[in-house]
Amino acid sequence: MKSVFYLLDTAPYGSENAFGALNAAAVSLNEMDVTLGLYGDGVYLTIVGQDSRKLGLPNLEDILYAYGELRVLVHEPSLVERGLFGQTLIETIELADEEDFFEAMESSTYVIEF
Amino acid sequence: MKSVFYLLDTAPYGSENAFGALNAAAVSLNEMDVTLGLYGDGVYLTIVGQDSRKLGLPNLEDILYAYGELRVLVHEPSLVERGLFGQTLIETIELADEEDFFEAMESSTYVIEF
Amino acid sequence: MKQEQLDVFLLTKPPFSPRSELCLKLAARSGKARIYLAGDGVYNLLTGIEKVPECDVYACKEDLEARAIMAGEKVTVPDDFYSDFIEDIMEHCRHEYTF
Amino acid sequence: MKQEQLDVFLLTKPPFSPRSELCLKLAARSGKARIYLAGDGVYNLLTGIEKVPECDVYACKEDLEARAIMAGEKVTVPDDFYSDFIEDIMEHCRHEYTF
Amino acid sequence: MKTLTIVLTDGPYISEYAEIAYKLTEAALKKYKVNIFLYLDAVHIPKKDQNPAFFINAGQLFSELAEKGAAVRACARCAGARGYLPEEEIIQGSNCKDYFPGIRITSLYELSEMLSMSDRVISLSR
Amino acid sequence: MKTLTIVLTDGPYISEYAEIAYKLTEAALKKYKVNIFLYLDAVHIPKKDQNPAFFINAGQLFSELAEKGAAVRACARCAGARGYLPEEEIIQGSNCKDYFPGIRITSLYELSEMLSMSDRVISLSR
Repeated sequence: MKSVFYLLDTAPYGSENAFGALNAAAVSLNEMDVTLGLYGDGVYLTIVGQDSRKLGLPNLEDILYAYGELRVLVHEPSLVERGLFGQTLIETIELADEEDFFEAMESSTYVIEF
Repeated sequence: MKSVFYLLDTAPYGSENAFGALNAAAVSLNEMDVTLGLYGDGVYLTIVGQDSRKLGLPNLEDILYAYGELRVLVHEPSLVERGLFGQTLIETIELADEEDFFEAMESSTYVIEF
Repeated sequence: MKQEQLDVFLLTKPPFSPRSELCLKLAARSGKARIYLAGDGVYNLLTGIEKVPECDVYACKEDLEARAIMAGEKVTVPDDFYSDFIEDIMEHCRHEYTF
Repeated sequence: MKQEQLDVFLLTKPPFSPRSELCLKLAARSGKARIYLAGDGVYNLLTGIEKVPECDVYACKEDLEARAIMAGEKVTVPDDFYSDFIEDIMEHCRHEYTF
Repeated sequence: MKTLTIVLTDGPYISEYAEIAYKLTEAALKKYKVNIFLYLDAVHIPKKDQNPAFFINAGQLFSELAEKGAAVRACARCAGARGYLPEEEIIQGSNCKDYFPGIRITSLYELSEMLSMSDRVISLSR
Repeated sequence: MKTLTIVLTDGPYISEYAEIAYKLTEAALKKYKVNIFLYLDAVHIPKKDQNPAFFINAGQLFSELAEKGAAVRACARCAGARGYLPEEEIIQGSNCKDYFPGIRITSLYELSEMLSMSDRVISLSR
């Protein structure tokens, strides 16, 4: 089976990229091995308790839960650098050190960036 | 007289920002004191010998020459960091250390970013 | 009179972006800065922006909620973030910057 | 057979952008990388990208000319940059990345 | 009355700036005159027919601001490049048939004009 | 025949990616099948009436690619939000009256389809 690695390195809500990456990842779940790789500012997506109703934007945390079968791989150094280690993070994510994160990219058929 | 400081921190040609900043700066030359501040990736605009004909894009170096009365202030640390110190730079630019660059921003009525 | 010396910053970029770093440098130089965090700017609370000396930090409630970011004690979360910001830049400040 | 082990990178971002840094890290891990520089990617020649070990660097002529960047001796400037790149990614590489 | 000018360079949805500009303008209009200059990709904001299933219609928001008194203008060079062409006739406050009411395409010199008449300027760009 | 898919997320002019994608596709079409998926702001690329005074008409370039055999598709969600609405009728290869010929609005599932039929994928985004 082909595998696709969506690399998201922009913060959620400030741009449409995170929503776009989630939707793109979701439509391939039945046909391919899909990984959403959170890198750089993309790691902000992992914080628990997002409530975007007052912004009139879709709740990206809810979307993550809705696609429970989506593998979400988080680049741990990005997370640490951004001060997220003390935060409660979404449980279904998978933390990866740089080596493992890069290996997941290298072993995917395609890497697509947002 | 009011003064406006256009801060350009993106590289020329890869995005429309540099062209946009130059045009915006140009139209105010008669009414205000205008400074184009090149910071970060914006400093690439200063390299001599640009020839964008084959890309089908306007030559930004020519536009800089055409608006000779535009003050172009270049953040020297950005330039050094990007390896531009050995390059031949456009003569009409003004190099500024960080202190002078920030002072120029602080003494302007408006700062507009591209 | 002292009020007039205020510098106001609207920061909408996350930490480490070149614009955020520039904002922090200018705020540190100001002597009396007020930083308004909106959009992705609220992520700067995770990296301690409220500890910049001589600098008051305000954060937008809706943006905090969307991003699940807590504002610490030193951070003001106004009822009407945008009205307060507008009032500050139109009436009470020496210089205004947006990053 | 060895040909098949090639990793090909298309880099269109200037130095220090998070994407460029990621590209360089992956290229350094590759063991046999070919980096194609297009658009603002050619600015990486100013910061010595051609010195990455076990890595061949190609640059797009039109993009070099527009930006007034010289390609050093170690850099290949193909007559038909995009055809060469396409041939490489479609026929000769293990993995392809775009940054 | 003091005047605030907002300069935008991003299109709708891709970034949050159209919405932030809306909130800033709404707050400012209570006491001040507001100009909005749509530059580069921001000329997409007033496009008609937007039908976002998950976001708030940005064109409608800006049309509402124009109705409340904000002067919303789009750069002619940027608009023309992107397929928004000005016409001679002004219908419902707009000179572009692809735009929401109240929003006009003007020369870039209008930006300079706005700046020289302003007390404060805010620019929002990625 | 091998297949290349290109995913774009930026609109025309603001970035160079539409033009780079054009050059990649032109080169690839000589030997391969090419799919282009227009996502997020890239759905602005095929808009009719573009009249750039200083750049090359991006809509025309992509229409040309479609004519040469590339499958150029725009995401329905992104297009709808931005005011490009699909119609039932397909005229000159397009189901959107605001789009250049040969370019169609489709569901995002088409991206997944393209990926599963491809040998290589290139994504260009800011």
